[in-house]
Amino acid sequence: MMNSTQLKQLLEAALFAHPQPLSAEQLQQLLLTESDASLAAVKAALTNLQQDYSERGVELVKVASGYRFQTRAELGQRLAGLWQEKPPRYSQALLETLALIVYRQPITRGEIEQVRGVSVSSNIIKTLQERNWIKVIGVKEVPGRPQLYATTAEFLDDFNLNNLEQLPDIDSQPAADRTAETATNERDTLND
Amino acid sequence: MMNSTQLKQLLEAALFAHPQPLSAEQLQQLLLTESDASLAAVKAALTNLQQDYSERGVELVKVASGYRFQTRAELGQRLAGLWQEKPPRYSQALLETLALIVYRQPITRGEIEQVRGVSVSSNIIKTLQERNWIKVIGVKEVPGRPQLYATTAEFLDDFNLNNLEQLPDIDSQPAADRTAETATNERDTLND
Amino acid sequence: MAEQKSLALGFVRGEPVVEKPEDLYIPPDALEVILETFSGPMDLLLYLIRRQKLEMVDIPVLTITRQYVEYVDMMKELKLELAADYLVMAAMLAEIKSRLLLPKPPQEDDEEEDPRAELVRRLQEYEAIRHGAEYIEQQPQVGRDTWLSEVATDARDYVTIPPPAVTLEDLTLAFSRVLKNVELQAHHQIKREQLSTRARMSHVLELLQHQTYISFSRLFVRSEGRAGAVVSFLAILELVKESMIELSQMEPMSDIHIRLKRQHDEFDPA
Repeated sequence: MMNSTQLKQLLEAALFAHPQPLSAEQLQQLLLTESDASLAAVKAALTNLQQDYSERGVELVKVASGYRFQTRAELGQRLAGLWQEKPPRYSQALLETLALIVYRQPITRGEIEQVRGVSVSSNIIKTLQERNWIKVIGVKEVPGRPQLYATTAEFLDDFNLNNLEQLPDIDSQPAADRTAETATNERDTLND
Repeated sequence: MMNSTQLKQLLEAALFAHPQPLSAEQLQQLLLTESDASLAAVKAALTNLQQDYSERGVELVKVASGYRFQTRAELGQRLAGLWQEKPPRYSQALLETLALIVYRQPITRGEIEQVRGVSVSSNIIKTLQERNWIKVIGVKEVPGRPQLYATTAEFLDDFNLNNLEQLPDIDSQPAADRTAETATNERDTLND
Repeated sequence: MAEQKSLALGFVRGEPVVEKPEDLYIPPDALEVILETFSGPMDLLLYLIRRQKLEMVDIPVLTITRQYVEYVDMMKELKLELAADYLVMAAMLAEIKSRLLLPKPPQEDDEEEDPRAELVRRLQEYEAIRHGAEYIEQQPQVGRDTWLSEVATDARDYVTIPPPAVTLEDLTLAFSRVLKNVELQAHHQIKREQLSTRARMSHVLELLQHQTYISFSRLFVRSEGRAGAVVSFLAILELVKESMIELSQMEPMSDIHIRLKRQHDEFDPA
């Protein structure tokens, strides 16, 4: 049996060194034997580590595919000085396309175009696929059998999300019955 | 002027995120203005950080080109589990070659090639010899004096066998009269 | 809108409607930049509505259509690439407008949908997605706001790749495959000895690696019984036949010696 300090040190080192997030289960399987520490002990150590780093320059966060250490978002602007390259800025068209895939998945290209009122450039889809944010998860059984797009775990990871539900809701619209009332007004106006 | 906690957080984040070591001077130039903190303050903060991490899974060390975080040396062996790969699989050609050596030993490379209908790559023989599963136990007194391969004791150990007789007997040659035919072929070969 | 200095052409829901928004009086090249910032016709339409602080459901289609067409005309003049998509929207707006202007036929069916309803739905959906895009944009992003730790480690030095595992089953399957293959090409034969004979052949050859001669009788071990003797005998015959060993006997009935066959034999050939 490992003592809790040893366990914490091992998990800490693993999470700092590993390039991808690691789940509690992966950490247990890859680093420990049954006799070293239970999964519950691993989870407790992770919570403990999160507290240790709550006031530091890096924090231990849980994203879709597991735990990872990352620099605090508040430091982002200052830290940007470390890199020659500026982070990419995405066009409104790309962000709207991504938003449609995020909020309305699974969705076809035609459906995206329908909402945006404009054709989707292949570059946008290519960029999103290259970033590994979206993937084809099947085809829609309608004429032409268009591909259906959905988001990936990497999208969640890259946007610091555990799951899609963490994004704010966009569907809390005012009641639909206002349309009828307005229609009357409009007709009045036209008669002016 | 940055307070010392802010400064420490910024340096900590930079050193964790930057793939190469950073010197105190680089940190000062890349991240800070003159009014934020002096070089002396940066150096003091780095010393302070080294103390913070003296008992953790990662440590802040000074190497030739600057400071960097690295996993504690004692943990290296355990952490290797993170990069452990699944063993590769052997090719069909290798397995068939091994099977022929097992079931038809002592056998020459030419005989293996004759049965399999393709040449046996030197790599396969080398791999099998490196695993210590086969060895040369003599040469066949035919033109070219080819080496004769047989299995080793280590082969038996690795396959949990006491002796070769424990291997399942696979012989699909049913008709006895085929032996006569074989004998003829064999004699032809010998007369070469 | 109250501080609009342009001439109000009319009033919609108590608000002045101006002929052209102020920002239309800007140099063409700057205008081009502005027009290009619209991500599509829905974006432009939403902008026109929002700029007048109108509720989505209160769209004054006449005004909006006119303004929209003005923008599209400018885009055409500037030969902006997206014009085609904007024209589709212009046509849709024109259609809604004409349906609104038609006198409403008397009918019992009050359920008939407002011609604007579909447009309103589309605008609402588009606006929702705009919000979604904003939320996504605001999320802390790896590589923009946060960076992942890249701590040096010597752990990789300790990684050893285990050699591939082979099971007995892999082996027997491979051998069956070979046999099947051989049967398909009938002219190749593999000999029919039992594995025990082949193993004994290896054993004999191995013994001869360490000593020049072995005595024939040494290969027959009492504890192996009759079966063992048969195996040894078959192995020796096979080795002789495959010219791997040769037998010699000094005089009749004396012990037979086994040695590796040599190419240039100083003995009498058997």
